Formats: sequence, structure tokens, C-alpha cells
Amino acid sequence: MAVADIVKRCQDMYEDLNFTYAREWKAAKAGRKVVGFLPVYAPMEMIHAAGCLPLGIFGGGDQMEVIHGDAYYQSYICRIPRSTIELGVTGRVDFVDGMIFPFVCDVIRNLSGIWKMMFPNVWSKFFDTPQNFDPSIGGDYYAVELQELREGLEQLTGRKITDDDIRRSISLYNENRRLVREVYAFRAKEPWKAPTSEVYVLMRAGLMMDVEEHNQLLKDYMAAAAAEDRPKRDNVRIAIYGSFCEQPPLNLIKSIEMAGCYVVEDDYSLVNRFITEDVPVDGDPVRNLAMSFITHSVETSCKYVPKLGEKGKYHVAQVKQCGAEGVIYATPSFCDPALLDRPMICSALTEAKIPYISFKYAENSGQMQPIREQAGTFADSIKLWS
Amino acid sequence: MRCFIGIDLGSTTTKAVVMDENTQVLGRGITNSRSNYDTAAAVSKQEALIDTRLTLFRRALGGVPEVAGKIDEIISDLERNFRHVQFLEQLGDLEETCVKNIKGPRFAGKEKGVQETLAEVFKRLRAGSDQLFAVGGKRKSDFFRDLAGSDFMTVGEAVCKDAGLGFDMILNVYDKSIIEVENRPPSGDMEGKFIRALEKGQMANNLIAKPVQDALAIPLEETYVVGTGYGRVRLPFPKEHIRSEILCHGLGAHMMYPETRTVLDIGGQDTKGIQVDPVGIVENFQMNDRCAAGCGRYLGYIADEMNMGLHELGPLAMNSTKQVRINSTCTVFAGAELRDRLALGEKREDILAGLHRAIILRAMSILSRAGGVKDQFTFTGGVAKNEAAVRELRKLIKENYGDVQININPDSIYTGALGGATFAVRAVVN
Amino acid sequence: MSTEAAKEPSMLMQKEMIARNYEAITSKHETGRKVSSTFVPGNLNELLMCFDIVNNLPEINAIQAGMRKASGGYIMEAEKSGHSEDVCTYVKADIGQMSKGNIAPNGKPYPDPDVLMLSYTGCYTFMKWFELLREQYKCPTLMLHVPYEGDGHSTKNMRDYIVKQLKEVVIPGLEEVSGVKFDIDRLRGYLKNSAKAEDDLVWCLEQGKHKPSPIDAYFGGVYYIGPIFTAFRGTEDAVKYYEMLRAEVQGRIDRKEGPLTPEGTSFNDQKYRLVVEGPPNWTHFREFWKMFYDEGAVVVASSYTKVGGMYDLGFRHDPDNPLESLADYCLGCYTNRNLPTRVDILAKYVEEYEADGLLINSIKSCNSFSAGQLMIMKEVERRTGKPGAFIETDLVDPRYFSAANVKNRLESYFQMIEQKRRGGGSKTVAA
Amino acid sequence: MSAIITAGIDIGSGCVKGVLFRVDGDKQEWLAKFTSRIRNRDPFQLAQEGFDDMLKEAGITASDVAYVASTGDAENLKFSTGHFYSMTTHGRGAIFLDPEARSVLDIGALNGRAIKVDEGGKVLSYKMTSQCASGSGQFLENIARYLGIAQDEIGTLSTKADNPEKVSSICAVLAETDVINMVSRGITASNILKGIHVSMAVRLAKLLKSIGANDGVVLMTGGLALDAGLLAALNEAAEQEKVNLVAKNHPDSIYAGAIGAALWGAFRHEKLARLGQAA
Ligand SMILES: Nc1ncnc2c1ncn2[C@@H]1O[C@H](COP(=O)(O)OP(=O)(O)O)[C@@H](O)[C@H]1O
Ligand SMILES: Nc1ncnc2c1ncn2[C@@H]1O[C@H](COP(=O)(O)OP(=O)(O)O)[C@@H](O)[C@H]1O
Ligand code: SF4
Ligand code: SF4
Ligand code: SF4
Repeated sequence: MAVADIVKRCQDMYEDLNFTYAREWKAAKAGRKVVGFLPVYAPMEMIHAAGCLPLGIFGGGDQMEVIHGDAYYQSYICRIPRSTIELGVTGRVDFVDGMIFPFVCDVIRNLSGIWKMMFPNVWSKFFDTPQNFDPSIGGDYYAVELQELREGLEQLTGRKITDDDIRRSISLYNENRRLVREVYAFRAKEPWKAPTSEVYVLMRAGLMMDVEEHNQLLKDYMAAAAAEDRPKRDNVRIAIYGSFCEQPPLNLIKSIEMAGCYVVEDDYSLVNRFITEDVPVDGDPVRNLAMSFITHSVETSCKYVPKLGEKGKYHVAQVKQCGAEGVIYATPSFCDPALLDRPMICSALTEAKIPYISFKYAENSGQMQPIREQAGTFADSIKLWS
Repeated sequence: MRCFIGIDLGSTTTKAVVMDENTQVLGRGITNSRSNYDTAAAVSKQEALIDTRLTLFRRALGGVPEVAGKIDEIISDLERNFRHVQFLEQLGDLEETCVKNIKGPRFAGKEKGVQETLAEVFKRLRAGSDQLFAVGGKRKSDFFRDLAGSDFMTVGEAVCKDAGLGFDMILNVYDKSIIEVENRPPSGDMEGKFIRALEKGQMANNLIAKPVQDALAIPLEETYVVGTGYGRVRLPFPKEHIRSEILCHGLGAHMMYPETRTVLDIGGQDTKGIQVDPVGIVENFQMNDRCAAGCGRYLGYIADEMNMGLHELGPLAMNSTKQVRINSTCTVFAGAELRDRLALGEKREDILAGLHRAIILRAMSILSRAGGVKDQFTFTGGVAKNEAAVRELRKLIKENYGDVQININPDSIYTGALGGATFAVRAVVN
Repeated sequence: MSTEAAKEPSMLMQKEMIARNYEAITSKHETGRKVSSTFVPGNLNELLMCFDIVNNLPEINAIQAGMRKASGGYIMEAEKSGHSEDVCTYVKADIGQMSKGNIAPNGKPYPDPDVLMLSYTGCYTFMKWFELLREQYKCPTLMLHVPYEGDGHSTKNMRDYIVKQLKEVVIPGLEEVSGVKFDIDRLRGYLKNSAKAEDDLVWCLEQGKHKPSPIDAYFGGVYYIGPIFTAFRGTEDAVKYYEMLRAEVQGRIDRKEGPLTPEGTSFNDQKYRLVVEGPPNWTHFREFWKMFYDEGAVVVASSYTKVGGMYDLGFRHDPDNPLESLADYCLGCYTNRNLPTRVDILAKYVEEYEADGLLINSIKSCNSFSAGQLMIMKEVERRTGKPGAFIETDLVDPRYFSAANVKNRLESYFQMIEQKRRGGGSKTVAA
Repeated sequence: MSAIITAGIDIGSGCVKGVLFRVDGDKQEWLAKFTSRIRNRDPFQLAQEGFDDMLKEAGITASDVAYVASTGDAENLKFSTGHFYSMTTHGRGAIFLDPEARSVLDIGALNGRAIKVDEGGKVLSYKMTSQCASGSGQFLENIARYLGIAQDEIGTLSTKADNPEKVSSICAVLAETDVINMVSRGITASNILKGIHVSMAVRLAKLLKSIGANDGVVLMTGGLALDAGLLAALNEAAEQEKVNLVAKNHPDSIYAGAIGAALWGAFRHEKLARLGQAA
């Protein structure tokens, strides 16, 4: 397949607010269930092992008109919960049998309660992962939580999830994560061959489709992109942080690239990069999942950093590793976790002499001129003087 | 006769309604809200009383068999002439004020030239006013500021060019003076003006003079006044004469359409969704929060940006063939958004259509917050005059709430004042 | 507060207690006592007392700064140093205060804390706040992660997790900071005091059911909960304070009197009875309160008086199960309950306290409270059939208090209740 | 290296600005300039007209110009050789106008930008105001109109204030009402304007602080640069904050973006020439 075809397929899926793929997947076989999840992490292996399709629900983007969602949120709350409610109220996710609301922040947390009241017939779970990273404390707690999730899913589907089911899923997702890491490495190496506006939709589509299908797609994309002859431009290399939850509109990503930046690292929709190493397949699979989360997961604003002086170290290391020349800290407006983190992360960047800029966006931002201006000046400044 | 008056002091316009004790509307008056709330209230009240006189004339003429079938014509003739007299009076005031304001260093040594230019401008304005108030003449607005202002710009720029004088200077004098003039309530003497209007008219004076004069002689007693609206706390009224605008809008809508259950009001700075019960009592309401995005003022900014009158926005948007999606309804950035889109090559009417939809989408959210839309639904406030906004609203109501009867009254801008007047009647009569 | 409000003996006692605590905090260098900073929801006051640690609560300091009208400047200061306009103003007031000399209400500088006791209960922002303070003070930070009751109840796993953290993280950490060995019997003793004071507090809050209500469960309520939510739960002082408060409330019931307004008059002419959800605004506290009593509105129950523990639902600290009861306490704070539970609680209040409706004061800062309040309002309206109202302010950011706006909404709400009440009779409306 | 001629064209939301320079190594000679307010006209058309006028004034033709650099909203300008983003150019322009400047405040019709620069005009850090800008030029313009005051009178009036009235609203729409209320309470135009200036100054000071501009000269550029009232309010804010900042302006401040563009254009042209890929 050609790059353009792959990208088109992904972009169509990404823009499809009716989730046709998931609907068709569900309809294809009697008894199939779809379990939705919000940013920023969900144990997809468990959902997959239950025979369900994990479906990433990441807000409504800039193409959805939000009417009822706004009725539930004050103006000083970010966009993602409103568009998620709009998806619910307008019946666009009426086929979803279960919903997982991860631990991201108080907004998502409270959204889980709204969902319970609005859709009492949908199985829903607020999934509180540990903020204590001691294997014998947080690890034990998390293993039991995973076990409870497993039981919840078993009730939803009416069938047992065996340890082997989970092990099989773990290896599929291990492969997925490995391939995702490869795409990221490929982009970091030759960003002109894998523009972020493409990589982004490739990743987003992956959170809405069967994992094996996505694995194939990732391989196809890399092969096709490597073969494509694209000119290298006089752009600077930057990393983007702060965008882990509410996603920016695709136009914003394009605007940043247009303004002279190659994005070589980002924290967009982290899910498939949340666990940074392969989860061991042998042994107690639930325990393995729990331990991987405890010991090998990314650092992001919704996780506590237990050690003094560690804050921001992770970001600095990532920037160095991917060879970024600067950081754009781009956060959704009113996103407390990211905005409260910003001063700490940025001071770590300053200490490491990494230039950065920061701005805010909303998933439905329409005006790109200020974005271009800021990203453009940033690119200018790196280009002209470093 | 006993008059009951409701005054709605809005952020953009101030409205007054005069009622008799049977809750029959006698007159309506409107003016733009200005820095001086007392004046705004006084002017709107005066306007409503003028309108009341017209109603009384109409009633009186009903008793003159010779004019049967021509009453509408006569009344509109009378009103037109009355407005013309009033306009000339205010124009005179403006000119005087302008001349007084030619002072300060920026005019040093140029006083004479400026004065002469001004005289020429006003001469032309006066001459032009005949056409403005001719039968079938189209006026951009009912407010002196808008009428005088737009002509002043075009005429002034031309005169200055001829005179080789910088337009900025004249503009500056005008800007200063118009405020002063606006904040001076037009002189009373309604009767005198009506007489003069009568004289100007082409109608058979002898036939109607008597009944008109009789109607003019009826004393209008201000029995009870109720104030409401955004600026109500600034009205010099005792507390029991003040009612919340929510209650007034609810009751006003009920008075116009007793079957109304849901009311939407889009004013200059706020949007309200109100649910009323079968007797006009408010059951629930929601307003926009502290952000004024998507309110009427938004259209004002757009109109300014496009150099158009508010009246013209709707019709232009109706010409759209392809709506542009606009996501931000921030009033302040509306202009920027507009320019952004124009720069991308979108057509003005398509962008405007998108902007209107954006406003209505916001209103839909507030309605949703207030508990949705029930049959019948009444749309009030200044924006209800805008056909493009109304079109989008109709579409969205149908999509979201099905077939609901939608009421829009040409006098819907007076809804709050109507409710206020009703409260006034009740305070005395019940 | 800037202007002196009329005071009852309990208020004077509380004032004196608070002053003493600020004295203890600011004189730590002289006394050698250790200071811990911590939060109101899920605070472990009794546990800290076991280590002779003085308890300092940045949230309360922010409130104090708000009431003294100093918070605006602090917030600006924090924003200048890179904090966003969008985030919680308690955090910014606290951070801004540091760069402005960090002066306590008693005029002395706050000493650096010796330990940050991060009880992560009911609010995500707490975690970021203490990460920020940790950068500043470079002192040990003890994190107690309290899982959220997402399904409306706590589980054994959650409780075990908390107890384990107490045993393996918090207690050893506090021992190390203070040099004092943990003595569980000492804890039991304090918990006994707590339970006693809690009984009296619950009794007082429940008197809002009287007509006229002898208390104001919101504006007065923030004073009633002062000692038990902060540095005094577990002390003899708190026990005494609540005995005193109880006697005062009883006196008002006997005299059929309402609560005292700041102007020193008894608020007896109560026209509207409200349940209020959400924290108050502190920068314009008096002005805000006045908008209620001027119109005859009394608050009979509120959720804000439950942020530091939902004692009215039956929970008491338990000397027989000390650590477990601390865990249950943390889990049960108001903002750690899921939305459906909050709706249940508020609907119950509207009914049991025979209120005219639910008023929500939505706080811009606080997603924990605010995100979802419109849904709460809808649901409570639906269940009780009573109208709700919604106003928006902020905790300590004076820029977000628009008196005209709030007053407009309150007045409209009260007039609506009034009109509805009369509505039944006045079918005479001309149509 | 011989002298070259470069042009800078800056399209803003309110005005189009342009300059023409002869650059010879370190020597820069200013040949011509123009501004025109957009007022609903096509900015690209205005840019073309202004450019032609400048050429005429300098007595040269378009082919004599080695590099036309655009900035501002002019990415799509047809006759430009290259584009620089506005904060890059304002920084450089400021240093040209005032070599002492170490930071720049560019206050345009809708956004405010704070830029920290070194002595060569290199941008060290910068930040833009985001949404909700009651402190924008547009807002001030509206209010002035409302008060019946000409643009160039704003500054003088503001400096005459004796008791400035604070504008508290964050939103320009609500602030407008605030102002109307003030008028009705009899507050003078001076005090109102100063109040607006003070609240703008506070925001701008915040912006400056957040980019780490703590001392030295701040040069104001953009449309509001010549507003004496704002300048005074800024210096007062700096004093209150006890920061060692001195705000200044320059009669040609409004050209800063265009100047910067022309000069970076020359720099770029030389670099490209050196690399043998002259544009
Ligand atoms: N003739 C008109 N055509 C279109 N829109 C209008 C017209 N008149 C007023 N408006 C709109 O109505 C708004 C004012 O509404 P109004 O109900 O008078 O507000 P308020 O009660 O706040 O003064 C204006 O901002 C404008 O957008
Ligand atoms: N001569 C002037 N005196 C005072 N203000 C002016 C003058 N010219 C322009 N302005 C103000 O500057 C703004 C435009 O400034 P400018 O820097 O050109 O902005 P932009 O770059 O966004 O177009 C206008 O909105 C106006 O308020
Ligand atoms: S965008 Fe930020 S504030 Fe909003 S839900 Fe996500 S993490 Fe929370
Ligand atoms: S977000 Fe709310 S609960 Fe959390 S610190 Fe701020 S005010 Fe307190
Ligand atoms: S400036 Fe715009 S976004 Fe901000 S409060 Fe006003 S209308 Fe809302």
C-alpha cells in the first residue's frame, strides 16, 4: 500500500465520529462487545483478552458541534469532557458496552460519575491506578484492581478470561508497542519521511482497531514511508509535551510543521506508548501487567513523581535521545495537570539548556495564526542562531 | 388615563412598554442604552408615550367616518413627520454642540475652516433628511446616533475632501458631540411636535386635526412603573419597583403567547433560557456564564468589522450557499476569525452564515442547560430580528427537539418591558 | 478578616486556637517542634499529633489570605512566575505568598516545613501542589494515595492499600522526621477525642432542620467546621469548642432565634431555606453572605461542611481500629465520593432539611468540586422537584467575583421561588 | 561584498507597514517607508501599492531589490522572497531603533507579544497574550470611540489622570460595560483611560516577567507603541514591581517588524549568497 492510502484510511477512521469500524467489528459476530476508554491509559490487554474491542474515545475533535456537552460544563473546564458527553448524548457511542475512565484528573474522574447517571445500562469503571510505585504496596494494590477489572469484564461478556487469554493478548500488544516505538524511532531519524500529521492519525486509528490489523498497518506504513522520496526541508527538530489528554486538532499539528518544525517526539495519546518495555509473558499475567506499569511506564503529568529532583528528568532524557533541538509545551486550555506541571518541566529544560515555548489550545481551536506565529518564531530562532 | 409602564434597561437597548389597566399595550418605545441610564430610561419612556399617543390617535380617528380605510396611512404619515421634526431638532442640537466643541490645540488656527466645513455638512444632512423621511424612505436604524452617524461619515468625508481638510478632525468633533447630544433627552413638548407634524402632513388637516387634538389632550398618568433588565439596579426606583429580568421575560413571553413553555432571549451581553409554567411563572432558568461569547454584541463586532449595519448582517448571511464552520464565539476575537477566514478565501456570506450558526449553537447549549425546549417555544431579544439567526435556530430546534411551535414576534425585543408593565398592572390592580 | 464581625464565645475560642497554632508554627525554630504541611480533606491530624508535629495547612493559609484581601496580589505573583491563569488559585495564592515573604497572619514568617504530608484525597491538584512545594522546600514528602470511590463505595483493596501506606510509608516517614517513636495507644487516645467532637459537630449541623434554622450551614458553617477540619481534631480543645458550640445552638433553638449575622443581629426572618453545594468565595465573603441574609435566605445544609469528613453519614474515628478508621475517614471525604453519591447526599439534604432548593456556587479553581455540578443540579432538581440555581465565583481570586452578576442570579432565584410559592393561588394572571 | 537593497513588509491586523533599506555590511541606510491602515481593504493590495510607492520614492525598480522579506500575516505575499515570523523581526527591528533595548513589547490590535533579545537582535525568549484580551489595541480603540476621543489624544488624556479607575473584567465585552458604568458614575475620561492602561500594563508586565525580562530597556513597538499613557503606566508598573525595567518608544516604533524583516532579509541573502544559492 502507498503511504497516501494508509494515511487516508487512518484519517478517515480518525475523523469518523460514528465509529463505523467498531460498529462493524461488533456486528460481524454475535456476542461481541466494545469497551471504550478515555485518555490516557487503559490495560488494553485485559479488554482484548476478554474478547472485546478496546475503543479509544478521545473527544470530538474540531468537526463536532457541541450542543448538549456544553450544558454540562462551565466555560473554565477543558473541551474533552463536553465533546465526550456530546458523543454520548447524540447516540454516537450507543453501541459501546463498557467504558473505562482512567485516573487522568478530576475532570475525567467526575465524568465517570456523569456517565453512570446518564447511561445506567453501560458497564463503566473509574480505573484508579496506583500513585505509589513500591511493588509491594502499589503493585499489590494494582494487581487486585486489575483482577477486579477482569471480573467486571467477565461479567460483561459472560465468559471467563483465562491466564492464557491474557498472555496471548500481552504478546500481541507487546508487538504493537514495539512497532509503535519503531515508527517513532523512524520519524526521529528521518522526520521528513514520516510527518507527524501522518504518524498521528496512524496512532489514533490504532486505538480504534483490532491490534493485529494495526500491527500490520504499522509495518506497511514504515515500509511505504521509507520507500517514498520526500525532500528534506530546512526545518528544526522539536519535541511536543503537554498534549497527552485532550488532543489538538490535526490542523494544529500541520500548522506547527508548516511553520518550520519537524516533530520528532511527542506525548500525543500516550496509550500505546504508556508501557515502555515488553511485558513479560511468562508467569502470572496480571501480576506482570501490574509490575510493568509500576516499573516501566512513561512519566507524564497524571503520574506522581516520588523522588525529589526527578521531575522533568524523563523529558530531558527523551529530548536528548531523539535529538530534538527544542520543546513545545502545548497544553489544552484549563488542563490543570499539564499546566501545573509546566513550570517544573520547563525549569528542568532550562537547566538542561533546552529551549522551549509554551502555548494552549483546545481540541476545536480554529485559529491557527497565533500558533504559526509562535512556532514559526521558535523555528526562526533555532534556525538563525543555534 | 392610568398608564402602567415597564422599562427594560438592557445592555444595548432600553425598551419601554405602556399598558392600560386591562393589560392592553398602548405604546412601545426603544432607544440605545447609553452611559446615562436615567436618560436611557427617560428616553425610552418618552418614546413609548409618543407611541401611546399614536394609539390614542388611531382610536380617535376610528370615530371619523370620512377617514375609514385610510387610518393606517394617516398614522404612518403622522409618525413619519413627527420623526422628521424630532430628527431635525436633534440635528440642530448636534450642530450647535459640534461648533461648541471646536476648541483645543488640535484646532488651533483652523477653527474657521472647520466651522465652515461643518456648516456645509449639516446643510447637506438637513437637505438629505427629507429623503430619509419621505414616504417609503429606508432608514438603517431608528436611533439618532446611527442615522446621523452613517450619513455624517459619508457626507463629511466628501465635504472634507472638497475643502482639503483632514476628515479626522471633523470626526473627532462629531464623536465628542454625539455623546453629549445623546445624553440630553430630547426636549419634551410632544404636543407641539405633533402639531407641527400634523401641519407638515398631506392629509386633510381639517378632518383629523380635531380628533388628534382631542387625543392629545388626554392626560397620561404614570400610575406605576416597573424597571427590569441588566441595568435595573441603577434605576432610581424603590426596590419593590424592580423585578428580575428573568421573571419579566418569562411573563412577557407568556403575555404574548400564553402557551409558551420555553423562552430563549438573546440580548447584547447575555443569553437566557427560561422555562415558564401555564400561568407565566418561571420554573427554571439558565444564563450564559461570565463569558459573553456568542451574545448579541458579537454580531455588533462583526458588523463593525464589515462596516455594515446590524440590519444587513442577516440578509447577507441568508445568501450563503456553503456554511463555514466557526468554532470560537469569543466576541473579541470574532473580527480576527473573520479576517482569518477571508484570508483563506472564504466568501463573506458563508462566513457570516457560520458565525450565525455559532451563536445559535451556544444558545442551544444554554437551552439544553435550562432543561431543553418544550412546546411552545418563544424566541425574544434583539437577535430575534435577525433572519439568519432565526433560520439556524429553527433548524437546530427541529433536529434536537422535533416539531415544536416556534413563536417570534416582531415586537419580541419588548418582551422584558412587556413583562415589567404587566407586573406594574398587577401591583396596582390585583 | 478586615472588619470585625460580631462574635460569639465559640468564635472567640476558635480565633484563639487558630492564633495559638500560627504561633506554634512560626515559632518552630525556638521550640524545636517540627512542622508538617498538609491538606484538609483526608488530613491525618491525630497521627501527626502522635509525633508532636505541628500542622500547617496551605489551603487554610490561602483562605486567610483571601479574607485579608491579600490573595489577589499573591496570585498575580504566581502567574508572573509562569503559572497559568487557568489553574487552581489556592495553589497560586500559596506559591505567590512564598515569593512575597511568606508571612503568616500573625506577622511572622512561615518557617519551611519539615515534611510535606501529601494526602491525595478527593483532589488531583494536591499532588501537583506538593510537587511544586517540594521543589521549593526540598524536604521529605510523604504521599498517601487514597483511591477514589468511583463505584460509590470503598473496597477492601482500597482500605488495605491505605493502611499499608500508613504502616510502611507514612508512619516510618514521620518517625524519621520527628525522631519520635510511634505509639498506637497515643493515637487511640486522640481518636477518642475526635469521635466525641464529631458527635457534637453532627448534632449542630443537623439543627438546620429547625425553623427558623439556628445555624447557617454555609457561611456560619465554615466557622463550625474550622477546628475539626484543621489542626485541632483529636485535641481536648476541639472537644471543648464543640461543647460550647452545641450550647450556643441549643440556646438559639430555645429562643427560636436564627444564627448571628456578621452585623451582630439575629437572622430570624428566614424566607428561603437553601442547600448549598461547593465552597464559598473568600475574597468577598462578607459581601457574599450579605446577599443572602439581606434577601432572607438561610443555608440549612451544605456539602462544603463535609469536605473534611462526612460525619453525618455515621462515620466516626474509632480508637479500636485506629489505622483502619483513618483509612475509612480518608476514603469518605465528600470530594472523594463519586457524582451519583453526591447527588444522593444533596437530594437527601433538600428533602430532610425541607429546603426550597439547591444552590450551587461553582468555583472556577476547583475541578474536583465543579466538573459535573451542572449534572448534579439537573439530577437533584429532577429528584426533588425543587428548582436549582447556579452561580460562579472563585475561591481566592478576586478577579472572578462579579458582585453584580452573582446578585442578579441570586435575586432572580429568590424571586422565582417567591413567585412559585404564590403561583398556586394567583391563577388570575391576565392572559 | 557590495551594498544590497532589501525591503520588509509587515501585514498586521490593523495596518500594513513597509520599509526599504540599503545594507552594506554593518551599515544600514533607511531609504523609504509607508504605513496604511487596512480598514476593510485587501492588505495584499495595500502592500503592493505601498511597495510600489517606496520604489518610486527611492527611484529604483523592483528588480533592484535583492530580498523582499515579509512578516506578520504576510506568509502568502506574492512578491516576497522569504518570510520571518513576527517576533523574530520585531526583536531585530527594536535593536535597530534602540541599540540599548533588551526586550520588546509589541502591542498590536489583538495580541500583545513580549520578546527578550540580545544586543544583536537575537530572540532569547518570547510569549504572546492568549485569548480574552481586554488589553488589546482594538479594545482601547473601541472605548476611545465610545468616549469620543481621537486615537492620538488617548495618551495625553491618560497621563492627566488623578485617580485611575481599575477595569476588573477579563473579557473585553464585559469590560466595555464596566466602562459604560464608569461613565454613568461620572468618572472622567482620563481616569477611565488610565485605568485601562494600568490593567494593560499589569498584564504586559506579567508577560515580560514570564519571559525573564527583568532589567534594561523595553522598547515598545507595534500600533500602541506611541501611546504615552500606556508607556507611563508600564513604567509605573515596573517601579511598583521593583524591577529595573525602563519602557521606551521610538517615533518609528510602528515599523519595527518591517525593519527587522528587511534586516534579516539582508542577513539571509548574504548567507544564501555565501552558500551559492542566492534567492
Ligand atoms: N435590527 C436588528 N437586526 C439584527 N440584530 C439586531 C437588530 N437589533 C438588535 N440586534 C441585535 O440584538 C442585540 C441587542 O439585543 P437586546 O435584546 O436589545 O439586548 P439588551 O437587552 O442586552 O440590550 C444587539 O447586540 C444586536 O446583535
Ligand atoms: N497612530 C496611532 N496612534 C495610536 N494607536 C494606533 C495608531 N495607529 C494604530 N494604532 C493602534 O494599533 C493597532 C494596530 O497596531 P499594529 O501594530 O499595526 O497591529 P497589528 O500588527 O496587529 O496590525 C490598532 O488597533 C490601533 O489601536
Ligand atoms: S485535558 Fe487535562 S484537565 Fe481536561 S480532562 Fe484531560 S487531563 Fe483533565
Ligand atoms: S482543586 Fe479544589 S480541592 Fe483541589 S486544591 Fe484546588 S480548591 Fe482545593
Ligand atoms: S474575551 Fe471572549 S472568551 Fe474571553 S470572556 Fe470575553 S467573550 Fe469570552
